[in-house]
Amino acid sequence: SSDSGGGSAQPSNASSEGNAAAGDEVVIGFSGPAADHGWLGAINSAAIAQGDSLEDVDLRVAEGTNDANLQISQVEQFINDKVDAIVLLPTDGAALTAVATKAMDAGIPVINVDREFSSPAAARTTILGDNYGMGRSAGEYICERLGGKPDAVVAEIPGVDSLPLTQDRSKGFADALKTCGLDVDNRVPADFTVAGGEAAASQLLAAAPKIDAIWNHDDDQGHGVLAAIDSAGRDEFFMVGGAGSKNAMDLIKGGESVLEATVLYPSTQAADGVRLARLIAQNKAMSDLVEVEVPKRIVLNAPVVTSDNVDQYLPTAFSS
Amino acid sequence: MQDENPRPLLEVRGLTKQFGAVQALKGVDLSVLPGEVHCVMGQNGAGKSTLIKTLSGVHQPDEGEIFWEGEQVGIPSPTAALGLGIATMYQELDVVDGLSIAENIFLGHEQATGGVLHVKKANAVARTLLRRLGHGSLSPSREVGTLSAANKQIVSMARALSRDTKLIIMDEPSAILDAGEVQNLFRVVRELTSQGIAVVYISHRLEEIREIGDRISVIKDGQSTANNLDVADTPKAELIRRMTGRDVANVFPERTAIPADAPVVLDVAELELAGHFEKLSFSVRAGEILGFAGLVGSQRSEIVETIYGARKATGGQVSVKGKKLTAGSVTSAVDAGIGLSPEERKSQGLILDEPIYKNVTLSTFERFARTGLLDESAERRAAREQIDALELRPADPQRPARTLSGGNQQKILLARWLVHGTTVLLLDEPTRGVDVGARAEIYTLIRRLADAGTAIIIISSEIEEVLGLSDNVLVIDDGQVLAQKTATEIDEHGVLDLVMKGSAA
Amino acid sequence: MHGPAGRSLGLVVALVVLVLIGLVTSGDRFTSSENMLVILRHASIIGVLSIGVTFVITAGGIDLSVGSVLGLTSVVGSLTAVQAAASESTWLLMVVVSLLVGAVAGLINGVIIAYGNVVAFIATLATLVAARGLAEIISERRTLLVTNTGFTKFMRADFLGVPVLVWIFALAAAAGWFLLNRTTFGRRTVAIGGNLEASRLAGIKVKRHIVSLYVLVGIAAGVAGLMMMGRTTSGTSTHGYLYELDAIAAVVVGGTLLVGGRGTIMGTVLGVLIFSTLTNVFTQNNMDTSVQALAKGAIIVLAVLLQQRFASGKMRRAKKQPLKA
Amino acid sequence: MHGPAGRSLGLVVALVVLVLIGLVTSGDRFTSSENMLVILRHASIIGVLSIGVTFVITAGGIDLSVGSVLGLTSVVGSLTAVQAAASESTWLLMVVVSLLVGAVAGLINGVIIAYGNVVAFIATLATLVAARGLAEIISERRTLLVTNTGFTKFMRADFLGVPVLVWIFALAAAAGWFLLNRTTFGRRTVAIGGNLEASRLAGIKVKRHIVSLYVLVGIAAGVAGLMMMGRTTSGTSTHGYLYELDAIAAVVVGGTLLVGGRGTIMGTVLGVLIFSTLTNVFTQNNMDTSVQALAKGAIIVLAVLLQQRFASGKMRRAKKQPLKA
Ligand SMILES: Nc1ncnc2c1ncn2[C@@H]1O[C@H](COP(=O)(O)OP(=O)(O)OP(=O)(O)O)[C@@H](O)[C@H]1O
Ligand SMILES: Nc1ncnc2c1ncn2[C@@H]1O[C@H](COP(=O)(O)OP(=O)(O)OP(=O)(O)O)[C@@H](O)[C@H]1O
Ligand SMILES: [Mg+2]
Ligand SMILES: [Mg+2]
Repeated sequence: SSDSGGGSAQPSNASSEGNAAAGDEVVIGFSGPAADHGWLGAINSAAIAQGDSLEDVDLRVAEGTNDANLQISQVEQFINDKVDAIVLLPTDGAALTAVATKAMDAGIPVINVDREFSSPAAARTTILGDNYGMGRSAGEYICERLGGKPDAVVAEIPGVDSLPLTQDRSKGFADALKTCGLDVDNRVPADFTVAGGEAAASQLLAAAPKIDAIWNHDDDQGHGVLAAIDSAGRDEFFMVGGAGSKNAMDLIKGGESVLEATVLYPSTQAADGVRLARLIAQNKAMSDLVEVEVPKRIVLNAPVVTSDNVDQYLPTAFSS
Repeated sequence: MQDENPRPLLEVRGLTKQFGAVQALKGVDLSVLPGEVHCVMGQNGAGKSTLIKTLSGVHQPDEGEIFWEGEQVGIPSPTAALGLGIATMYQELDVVDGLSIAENIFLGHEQATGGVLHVKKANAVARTLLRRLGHGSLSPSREVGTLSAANKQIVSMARALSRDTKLIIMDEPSAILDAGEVQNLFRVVRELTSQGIAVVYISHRLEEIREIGDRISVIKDGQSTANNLDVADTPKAELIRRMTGRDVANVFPERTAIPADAPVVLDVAELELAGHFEKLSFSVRAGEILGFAGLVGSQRSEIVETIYGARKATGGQVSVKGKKLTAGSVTSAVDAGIGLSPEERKSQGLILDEPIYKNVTLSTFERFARTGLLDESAERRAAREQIDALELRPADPQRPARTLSGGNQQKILLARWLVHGTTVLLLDEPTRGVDVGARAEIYTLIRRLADAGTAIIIISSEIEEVLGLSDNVLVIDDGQVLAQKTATEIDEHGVLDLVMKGSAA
Repeated sequence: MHGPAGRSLGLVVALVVLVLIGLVTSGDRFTSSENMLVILRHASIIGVLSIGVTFVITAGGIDLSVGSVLGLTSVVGSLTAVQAAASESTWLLMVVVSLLVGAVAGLINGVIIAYGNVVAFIATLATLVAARGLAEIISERRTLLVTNTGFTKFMRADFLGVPVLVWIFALAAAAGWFLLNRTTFGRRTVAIGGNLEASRLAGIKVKRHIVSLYVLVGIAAGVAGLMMMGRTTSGTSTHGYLYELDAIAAVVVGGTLLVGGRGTIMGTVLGVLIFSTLTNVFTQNNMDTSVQALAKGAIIVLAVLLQQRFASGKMRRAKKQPLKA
Repeated sequence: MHGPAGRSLGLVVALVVLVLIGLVTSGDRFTSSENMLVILRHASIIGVLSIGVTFVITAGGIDLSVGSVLGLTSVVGSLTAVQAAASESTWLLMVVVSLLVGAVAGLINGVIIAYGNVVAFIATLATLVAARGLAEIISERRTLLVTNTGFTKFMRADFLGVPVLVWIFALAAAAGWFLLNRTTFGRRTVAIGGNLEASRLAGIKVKRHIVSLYVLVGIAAGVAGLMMMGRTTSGTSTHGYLYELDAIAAVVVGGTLLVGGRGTIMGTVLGVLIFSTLTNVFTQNNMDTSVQALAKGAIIVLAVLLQQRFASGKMRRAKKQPLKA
């Protein structure tokens, strides 16, 4: 079923102007998790904005949900409605694999965003942030800064602990730290929300009287983390963020904050997914590649943003 | 009872039971013979209900022995009691409102095979039982929540009958029944005893004991003071003395003539409650006691509840001293000076887990308060005054209402309006479950209130009480006033004749 | 049956109105049989859960743990070891294991509530938290794939054109209705909810009955867990997250009294369908999630008001206890 | 006071045990005054919410919307327009606005419940959903930053070495205790929860009182929203997510009866502190979240059992209504 989504005709690898030019009107269904924190809110907003900006796209947005059962029925609805493509950021990749496969079998290309399906046959294209890589980048940055201090105290504030993406991030982080002989001394999970970040950080600071570095997985919860740090009056450490919100980058640029760096995790994945869906549905390809078709898998880079390069990333940062 | 010395069905020796600091039973003996009606008597709080609850497995006695058909037994649960053949009609209604009459009757021993109900069969058997109780017109599928308290009592009775029993315990079954219903009950009791089934019968109405009882045991303050007295040989005065330790003249207080110029305080004009009664008009003057006589289900409760605003009148007008009340507003009634002591003390009257004094001041705590701040010591003082006046036992304002005996709970409701001080007092069954001694006190008190200028309406299922206490009587049937008389003009038979004619018409 | 049916009338009206809105706004797309099956399939899992919950609520209890017990049963049912054993024997082994896990969770709830005298709200809240933690530990927070094709084939199959999941829902509803209305078990459930003390005095073994009620709802959670495994071909601790609220909402909107003493399976089914249809109509109309939330709140209140208007016979009594949650 | 104090004894014991565990496992780090303040600060927001919730539960009601009303008040309070107006006048404007939003939300709940006769569970569930949606719409799902320094300075300040947030909690507890135990308002609340019909027949204006109770808890949510804005220097629709469950759990673990008629502010405060200390002890020991969840479930049940053992005078009654949620 690998080519079922792509159509049989050869895609036209038109110029980028050609891709931008309005084509046949296509209906794209989008379903994602509940926008219960800043990054996901940004993901949603960006996808909707993208849909609005493309004249030939009619974007159907289903209610954001964290319930696999509901999301499955949304995809089923899209299949019934015979949309031209589906952009899916699953609540749980494995749980949505079956229904995504069903869509593919029905000839509707599925663009899998961020959380990967358990079967490659379930998506025409997968566009992912690199969660493991994100953890690695954060760990490598901290190694670089603390490499000479084997007894340095490193703390970690992950997001929702039960999500596989959190596990991947933490694993990447631990692996990178290992290379320079460090490990995570304190780990207090939050929940991606500002309030959760604040609560977790104030507990963490009380539990660890001296810290050298903190990696906080998410800049939105990071706002709360920083509020807690401010309350506690602590500044003996530096902090690395995650995701890359505009607030975070402003602080990095300002240089006054303990927040020294943040690891990018693009909030435009779903918007990219919408663009890719349109191309695929209209049987176009990616103009800037030699390849004649949209690739099967795109893994986005997880660069570290510091005061040195922040200006480069500020324009695309999401304001949480 | 042909046998000279028949073996007792149930024999109880030296039963004691303590609740926290309260010693409810201090050594009670009881011996019940097959086929007899054994009456248990005692004042409010004497321990009658506690005794029967230890026999039906609700409470576990601290000490003492129970013999059933000659063998010593323990009764660890209601299931065990039912298993022995002891069925109980409890003093507090024990029906489930959300279930039908038939479902209530067969609760716990449903008509079923393999767990699957036989609805039709249950209804048929229930109908037979109801007919036996003289209530063939009640539909077995009717929801019990829609029944009056009296009819719920019938359901409870039918439930006891539906069991295969050797002993039926009835804890004040007649308290909410009218004269006709009581006769019905007695008929059934006689039927049971003729089949060799024993009945333990508790009541505060001495005439009933005379009529139905074979033997009497008396409890005072948790102790047996007399056992197995023969009803026929024991004069009423002696019974009262054994129960109370003193002589009580069970007479109604002297009526004092209502002054000719006494103003009308409560005026009811063409009052209507759709589906219950229509165009009802009467008035009560200051110092007058107006009695509502009638049978159960005659809508007397609905009438006073509508006057009080607890039900929203669909027509007509109630005024107090010329001031018109807002229909359906209890607050407006209370502000105008009306008080209601409701029919069902548990569901409508008391906050069971709160102490006595808070129940007494439920409608007056705002008055004791200053700028919203409670004055609990003043509340307690006021409550204590009424506790003393009404001989409420235990005389401890802090005791939760739940732990009081039924009769004493009833006194709390009276105390509430005594503290409040009303110009119009509506009393729906004010002596339900109250013992002889306290009854006399309450009668005196009601009369004293009237003498002080309060207008009073009283409902009682005992016609004798209505007639004895009131100045004027309304004979009511099916929401209609059949007759308005001065109390001395009519007697119990007169009322019953009127009602029978009324319902025949 | 006239009483409950009368009470359900308001819900039927609410559902019909919703369907009409769907019809007007989305036309054939909404009424197509495929779309109806989408609604039903979506409703089926919460539906089975809600039928179980109807029983405990009718008995005056509550179960907040159903959602996380669902997650736990799905995790245990799709463990590698279990699936391996299942592939050596039969996939019914997975069914047995999941139901057993649900039953044990229910047993624990029931014993804590009936014999430990812990209020149901707190006891099942504790189980909610603990079961989620246990599921995470067992699954190592990974999503376990259900690879047993016998199982997935069955659960994802159609029978007479109707998905097996929907059949399970229908069977559960029919069985629940029968159990509640036609058996001594059901009578006693209503009685305990209506007047626990009177039930005890009538000789009902109240504690034992309460335990069996929680076991029943635990088994319902196990069934729902299996359905979820079938639908998502996965087992994870996040399955069933916050389903307890959806289930309770459906039950109470359906007309079962939260204080106990009256329960209606028909009402529960209608309640579940209303919520499921609502979501479907929203998606059909491409409505903004936040606006959806706002509208949903208003519709819940309206549905209940409508239901009350139709159950007018019961209105007076309801009026007297507006606060009793 | 002997009754409630007796009942609270079990909770005090539970708290002491927890502190001992903290002491043994983490030593001085746990008992340091900073750590104690961390526990208290953490407790303060849920604490204020729980005190409000104690009142509605005591009256036999429930409020599921407090968490999302908290979120809504925080969003409205930190709107750019409000902050701009506040910076032109005084930051107290933000306070007034947030409290007003909370009060209005409570008023809506109260009116729907008392005059619409919708059960509190459903009415406030609807508000939960709707308020969250409204907050998302107003905030456009963004986290709004609180930039008014007057406000943040005040909220984040210490007074006599104790954070302002903790002072607010303490004041709310004292005021709540006084209101519940020493005023006619409190008496009415307990009476209505104990027996609504009897209260009505005694002449208490039941409906009006119910409305005022929900307004009260709405205002408490407003105060909690302001505290949250101070603590996180932000307002967002996600603030307060699922706090309703935490608040209800604290209230019920504290000994307030979920069926109404008995409420204890002291118990609620202890309940909140137990949960807050528990989290702290877990973190001090760097415990895995899943294991935490498992332990938390067990500890909730143990705390309640302990409380019951100490409230032995009340045990019989509790026994009779194990199911009544
Ligand atoms: N559960 C309880 N807890 C505490 N005290 C109780 C409890 N039940 C009964 N009592 C006390 O035991 C005593 C006996 O009460 P009981 O109900 O047996 O009286 P009674 O003889 O049935 O009175 P009445 O004629 O008023 O029904 C009373 O003082 C009562 O307050
Ligand atoms: N015609 C009737 N048909 C069926 N049920 C009736 C009828 N009349 C009355 N009832 C039942 O009786 C109740 C009314 O009885 P009500 O309480 O008014 O009688 P009452 O005269 O006040 O009796 P009591 O002396 O017990 O207070 C109603 O709620 C209803 O359940
Ligand atoms: Mg008694
Ligand atoms: Mg009556």
